[in-house]
Amino acid sequence: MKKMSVARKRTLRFLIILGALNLLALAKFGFGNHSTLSTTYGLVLGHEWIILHSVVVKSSTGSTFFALLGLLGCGLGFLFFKLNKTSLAGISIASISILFSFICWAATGKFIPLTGLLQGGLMLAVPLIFGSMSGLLCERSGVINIAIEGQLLAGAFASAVVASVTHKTMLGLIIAPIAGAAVSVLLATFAIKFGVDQVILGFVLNVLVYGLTDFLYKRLLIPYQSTWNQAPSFSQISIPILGKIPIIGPIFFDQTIIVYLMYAIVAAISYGLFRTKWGLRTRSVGEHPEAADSVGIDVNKLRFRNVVIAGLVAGLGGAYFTIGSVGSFGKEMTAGSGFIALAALIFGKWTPKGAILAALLFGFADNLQGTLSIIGVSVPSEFMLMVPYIATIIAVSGLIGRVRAPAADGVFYSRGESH
Amino acid sequence: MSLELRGVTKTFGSLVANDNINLKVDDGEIHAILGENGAGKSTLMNIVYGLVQPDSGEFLVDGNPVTIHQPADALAVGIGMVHQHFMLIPVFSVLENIILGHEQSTKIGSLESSAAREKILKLASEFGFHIDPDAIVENLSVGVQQRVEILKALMYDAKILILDEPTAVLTPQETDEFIEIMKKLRASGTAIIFISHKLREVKAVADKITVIRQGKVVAIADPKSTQEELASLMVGRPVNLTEKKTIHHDNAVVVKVSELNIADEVGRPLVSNINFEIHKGEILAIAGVQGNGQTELANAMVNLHKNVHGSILLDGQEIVGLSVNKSLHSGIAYVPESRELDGLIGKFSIAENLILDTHHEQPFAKGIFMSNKAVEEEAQKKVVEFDIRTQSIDAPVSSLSGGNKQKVVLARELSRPVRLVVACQPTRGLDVGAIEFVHKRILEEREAGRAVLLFSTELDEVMTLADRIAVMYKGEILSIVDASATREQIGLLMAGVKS
Amino acid sequence: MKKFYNRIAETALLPFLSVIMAFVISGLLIVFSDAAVLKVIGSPGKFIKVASSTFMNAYIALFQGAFFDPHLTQGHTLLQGFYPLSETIVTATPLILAGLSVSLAFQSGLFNIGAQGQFIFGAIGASYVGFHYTFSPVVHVTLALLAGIVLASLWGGFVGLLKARTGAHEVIVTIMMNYIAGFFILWILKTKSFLRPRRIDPLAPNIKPSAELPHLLGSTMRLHAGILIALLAAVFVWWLLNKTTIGFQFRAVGANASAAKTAGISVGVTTMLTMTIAGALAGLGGAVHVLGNQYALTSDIAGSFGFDAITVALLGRAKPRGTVMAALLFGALRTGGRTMEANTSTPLDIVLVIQALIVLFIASPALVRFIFRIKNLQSQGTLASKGWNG
Amino acid sequence: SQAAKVKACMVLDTGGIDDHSFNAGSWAGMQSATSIADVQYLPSTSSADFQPNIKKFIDLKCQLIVGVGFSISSAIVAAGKANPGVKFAVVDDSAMDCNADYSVCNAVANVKGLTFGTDQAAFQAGYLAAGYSKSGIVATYGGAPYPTVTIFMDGFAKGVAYYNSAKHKSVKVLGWDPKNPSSGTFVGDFANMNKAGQISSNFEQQGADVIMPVAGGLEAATLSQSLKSGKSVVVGVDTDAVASYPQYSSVILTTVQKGLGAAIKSVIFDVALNRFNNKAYVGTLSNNGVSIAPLHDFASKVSSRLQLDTKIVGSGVRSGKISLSN
Ligand SMILES: Nc1ncnc2c1ncn2[C@@H]1O[C@H](COP(=O)(O)OP(=O)(O)OP(=O)(O)O)[C@@H](O)[C@H]1O
Ligand SMILES: Nc1ncnc2c1ncn2[C@@H]1O[C@H](COP(=O)(O)OP(=O)(O)OP(=O)(O)O)[C@@H](O)[C@H]1O
Ligand SMILES: [Mg+2]
Ligand SMILES: [Mg+2]
Repeated sequence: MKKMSVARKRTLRFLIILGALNLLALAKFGFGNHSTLSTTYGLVLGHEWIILHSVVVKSSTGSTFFALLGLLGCGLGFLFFKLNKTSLAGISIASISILFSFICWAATGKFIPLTGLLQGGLMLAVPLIFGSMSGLLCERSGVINIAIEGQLLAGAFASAVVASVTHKTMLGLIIAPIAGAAVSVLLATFAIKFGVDQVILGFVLNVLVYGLTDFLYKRLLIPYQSTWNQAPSFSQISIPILGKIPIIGPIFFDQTIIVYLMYAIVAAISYGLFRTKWGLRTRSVGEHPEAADSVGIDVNKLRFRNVVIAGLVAGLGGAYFTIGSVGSFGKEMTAGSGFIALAALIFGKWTPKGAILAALLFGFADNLQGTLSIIGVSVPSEFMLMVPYIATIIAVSGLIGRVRAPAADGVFYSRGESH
Repeated sequence: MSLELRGVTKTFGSLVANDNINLKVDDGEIHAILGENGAGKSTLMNIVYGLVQPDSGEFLVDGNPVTIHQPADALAVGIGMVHQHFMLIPVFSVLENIILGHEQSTKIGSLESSAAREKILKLASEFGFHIDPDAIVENLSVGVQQRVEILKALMYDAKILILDEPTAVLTPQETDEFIEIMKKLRASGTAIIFISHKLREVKAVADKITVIRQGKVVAIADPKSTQEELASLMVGRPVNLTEKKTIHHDNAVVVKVSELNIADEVGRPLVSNINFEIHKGEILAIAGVQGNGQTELANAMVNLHKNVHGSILLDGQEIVGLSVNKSLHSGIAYVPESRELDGLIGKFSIAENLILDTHHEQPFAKGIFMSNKAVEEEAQKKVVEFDIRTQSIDAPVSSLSGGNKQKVVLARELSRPVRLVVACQPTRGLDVGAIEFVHKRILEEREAGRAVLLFSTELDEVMTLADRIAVMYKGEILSIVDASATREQIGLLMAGVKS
Repeated sequence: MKKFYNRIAETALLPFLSVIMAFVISGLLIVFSDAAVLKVIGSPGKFIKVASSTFMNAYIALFQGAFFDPHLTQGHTLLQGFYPLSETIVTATPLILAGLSVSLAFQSGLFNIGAQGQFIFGAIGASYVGFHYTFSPVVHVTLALLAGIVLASLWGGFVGLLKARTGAHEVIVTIMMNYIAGFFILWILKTKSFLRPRRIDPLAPNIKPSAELPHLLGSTMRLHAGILIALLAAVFVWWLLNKTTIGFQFRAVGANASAAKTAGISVGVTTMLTMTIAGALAGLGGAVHVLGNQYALTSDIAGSFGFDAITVALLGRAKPRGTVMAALLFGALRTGGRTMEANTSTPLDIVLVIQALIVLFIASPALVRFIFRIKNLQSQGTLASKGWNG
Repeated sequence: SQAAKVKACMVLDTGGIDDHSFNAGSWAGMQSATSIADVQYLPSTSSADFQPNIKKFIDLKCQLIVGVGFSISSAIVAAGKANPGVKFAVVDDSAMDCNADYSVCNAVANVKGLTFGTDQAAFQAGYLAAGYSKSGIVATYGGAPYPTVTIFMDGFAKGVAYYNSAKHKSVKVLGWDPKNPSSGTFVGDFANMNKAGQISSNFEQQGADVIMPVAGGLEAATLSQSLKSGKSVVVGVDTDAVASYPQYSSVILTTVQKGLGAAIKSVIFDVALNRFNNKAYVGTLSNNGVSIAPLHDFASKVSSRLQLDTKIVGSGVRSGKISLSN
């Protein structure tokens, strides 16, 4: 007990808090819940094969069950903690249980479309995932990317304009990555060639893209809306068989082409970064550029290329806002997604898996907030809207604490000038 | 293969790092380059390896001119290099570090490393290394890391191997093994350029010695010359290699460390069960190969480390758990391992650096108001007292040379009332003159009745200064021996062998 | 004397060239997105005429709108012609304060993206004390300002506390806190204590006249005492950073946290204090904005001041004087942009482009050097932030 | 030839000219008067821009200055008092000049307030929606919880309630409960299309088949979602959605129209013809200041019985027989 490290203390503290919360949930949502009504969880969303249409649980029974499950999770976590193993599984069970215990209580007599809740979370996470993948590619190569927001916005703008003018969504899909890459070229040129501080640079590039799109939007897109800003958009394609799998199908396999592209990109990056020559080299220039240079890797060329690829990815993500959903462009429509994506990347400790999970977590929190407000939870709407942001702060400060970025992230490399 | 350099010149601003250097290394020769810190040895080698562009000069390999603009060019003509500062990626495995830059891919684009793995194991056994290709480099001791560096250079059949201070982090025994490896390589026809400060080693292995001073080749020396001769060639004046010391016997215990344990963020032990005492007027040196817990122990002495358990009594008072500021002010002078990273604020002026620790006290501050005058007066005084060579006390500290930077740190740390001096690698990277100065100051503190805890990886320094020597290995003190112990005894302890 | 001028010329050259380049590039954008210009793009003669007049008109309007407009002197005193300048300063005032907040944090090695949220809390505090209580003028203004400062410094200090205690990176936390502050003001404006009697619009009552900051040039100009507060704050920040132990610690931690820690400076305490004072400065910005000319709290009271403040601080290289100058420049661009839009229908969003380009060019002297082939172009040392590991 | 044109200028609220809401609607009104007026607008990035924008227009010698939104009201009132020679109007506020504690408020001679009882039209739309809904569930959401937004949601929900009591049905409203006005479903801003689309989809999953978004341009997200899913139809707000989004006409049930354009146009004409008055204008169903739009594509899909009932409800509100106050 006495010789406990900071990280272990944090884990223990977290377990204790979770335990207390689950006890509270048990008391308030479980035993304190005298409602005789039930909560219905809908499992069917679209045209998937139906095994079970919905699950109906008595509100108090559900809450009690989940609170107990949560306590079990805490116990499990504590057991593993004592055995000096990771308590992550226990913590996850406990956290999710609290949530469900709460939902059972809050949604007394209401309907929770479980599949839809998850699918919506994914949909809200899509641009965040694209954005965080862009950040990942840059930062793993040693270039800080604060300009994700700008890359997304540029992609959204360009795809809407091109798809409007040509009436072809495909052309919009092609131009979006190029627009994102254009922002990247600026980022790469100034950061890698001229050694400008990358945090400042990224921030300024966002301002630049905001300014450019606002300006052109007002000057061209509003006055000549029918030609410049009335883009067609993609519709969902259900993948045969896969799309029919209950729960999974509608969540993952009834999406637009942009989402399918996202799966491919995520897979390619996760694989490429850790299994290929390119990935090994990319990580090496992000960790220790001198070492990479000393074995004959052209550090700055690789960085430049990766930053541009990152722009392509984020640009494509930008298309999700326009031709991926409504078609037309709206002023500053990315609404800060790039910054949330950045937070997801950091929260995910610069790993593809972590970043995606963080993005999904945010998307889920955001959508849960929406769903709860629809079924009518009597919390002022403003506070409900804060939920995803508060959740992020709690997660960042309670769970992960100090982070370790790639060692050379943000460090300008010029041969012979360092050390 | 032979390598010849002609007229290599390199300047950094007004500093001439290499001045028209000519050098010829023959087939199967071990060519040592000797020179004090900052003489320009690494710069020259980095130029050969393509990491630094020379202002002028040409290279000939086997008599044919070659152009080297980047490391890839050097690798292509068969030049391999083990760098003074590790060129290993800490978070990569040994295998990943070795194949980096020479990767093979399968048809589907994934890394193919089985051939490399085999070759690593074969080479390692050939030279008697024990290396796990899948170990993560940051978890390896520096000695093993050094081997990885060497393997990296050997993997791709370097014909000319540059070794820039490869023995700096090795134990004496490891160094001996390493010398054997060099000899084996020589026998197989590899030309080696060997850089070292350590005259013993150079004498033991070199076929030819080139001495560089202030960027110029000042002599081609015979390996049979005496150490004193070589040293004075390096420095340009006669030097006295050993300090005098007078033995003190005073029984009062100043510091008593008992059952000290230090853990990292996730609770893994870094340092365990440390017990020692230091008396008034005594120097206890902590020797050991870098990375065996010395840094953590040193940090713990002033509460810079968080997860510390146990007791440190300073004149009977417990200091574990105090703030850093309180620890320093309870009478500890602390010279950190890295003066650039932890000792000084490069952007700050010399004057400001001299009061980092006392800026909030009289006479430098009244309340929150700082007094520029007092700060300047203090700086003027210290610059004279410690012979800090600078044009102005307002110059940023980053503009000073290494030795003068260290003097600033010393001047600051010794300006408080001191009972214990904790000095970590106080002469690392300093030249002979600066080393003399630092040693003199440390001995003066001892004369004045202070306890000194000296951390050093330089065995020579430890042997010269210490009254007693504690050797650390894997976070523990293996043994505390008398100053009369032999190099061999200490060397064995450093390698973890408890007699 | 000659030397002095030379030095000024040298140090001013980079900013000057950067501004010129930013204006030229934005000018091209204005020209080539103009319908009238695009119409005549086929005939070079006409094109040049139309294009150059579009270009000139836009920038003349920008200048008139920012500094001096001769039309305004007609039938009035010459002073009225400087009305735009007064507006420029009014716009710059909250920007200076919020910019100082970001600059101060920068000096201490923190990237404070949270000026927006801190600004909001400053405005809330000042507004509440301003409309809810009655005091004699000087007291009232002081208390209202203080209320804003206190609320905002708590809001900002919380970020410092989180960073010091848990290591949560301030960039993420401040981004999230901005959203939260935005929703919070929306909520509080609907509470009884902030609604105007018998109204439901999210609009707080006007502050009492006793809480208003006095106007400096009579009632025809909106120039108010806030600029004096802002300039004082700039002097304060300079003094704090350079003349006090606290500022010494801030700079030490900012320049090399690890060395500062080794010398006994508590990085955690410094971080908390920095964010608290940074919060106070941005909050003062919000308070001055409310008490100076807004009088009533609205949900968008902060506009984009908190974000512009970051650009301002970057342009001012996180130095108090630089921040003041940068804020005045941005104030001029914003104010002039209005006249540009009104007179020539050039969307004032182009101002954002100009701002971004200026910062970009100043941050990369190498590029400017390369373009203008000037070898010894002086750069005042570019600002360097700390990456994620800092 | 005609006499010189009136110079009419408009200061926008922070939503911008493209908000598909009151800014756009007011500006459309300005543009419809170009036969007699030279019109111009200035955008505002925050409330800090209101005063200087108004001043700019005074300097440019505008004869009529229109401010959009309740938050510009006090700035317009102050300008009005300082510039008696210029005419002013405010959209969405009664533009009264109040004393310090807001106990006494008076109109200013040269300032006209234009307000709209949008809840009346929304009431009618709520009734229509409730009658049209097959699932018995309808929904509404807002961009942010501003009163100008929630008044639509409120009227809509009350219209549904009226339908329920009149027809003994129990159609549910999601997203807004007049009895609990502090909560409700909101996007959080007027820019996040992604979230707006998701909210619409969530409504559909809850079974809603009529959705009324009160979120400016985010309406497009709901329209797009409805068109793709085929599960719901949309009630637009402000200006006839069929005109703004012809491509989505197949899912636009109707629109709760706010007659901003007409009101502003008439103020411009008043100024041109020298008959400006400061009498507060309140758009109601009676004076056609608010209304529900024609059913367009849905004229044939909505039973004539319901169409008739909806009209009757409208006249009930108009005549005061049906009260919205509770
Ligand atoms: N990139 C650089 N920029 C400026 N000066 C440099 C640079 N690299 C080296 N120097 C300077 O050149 C000189 C020679 O340095 P070099 O590293 O070659 O010395 P060395 O002989 O290898 O010393 P050591 O024994 O400490 O390794 C030193 O004064 C050093 O400070
Ligand atoms: N990276 C660098 N950039 C610019 N100048 C440098 C750099 N490194 C060293 N110098 C300059 O080179 C000179 C020599 O530095 P160096 O640290 O090598 O000194 P030194 O010869 O080792 O002296 P000392 O004996 O004091 O250690 C100093 O004046 C220093 O300012
Ligand atoms: Mg040196
Ligand atoms: Mg060297």
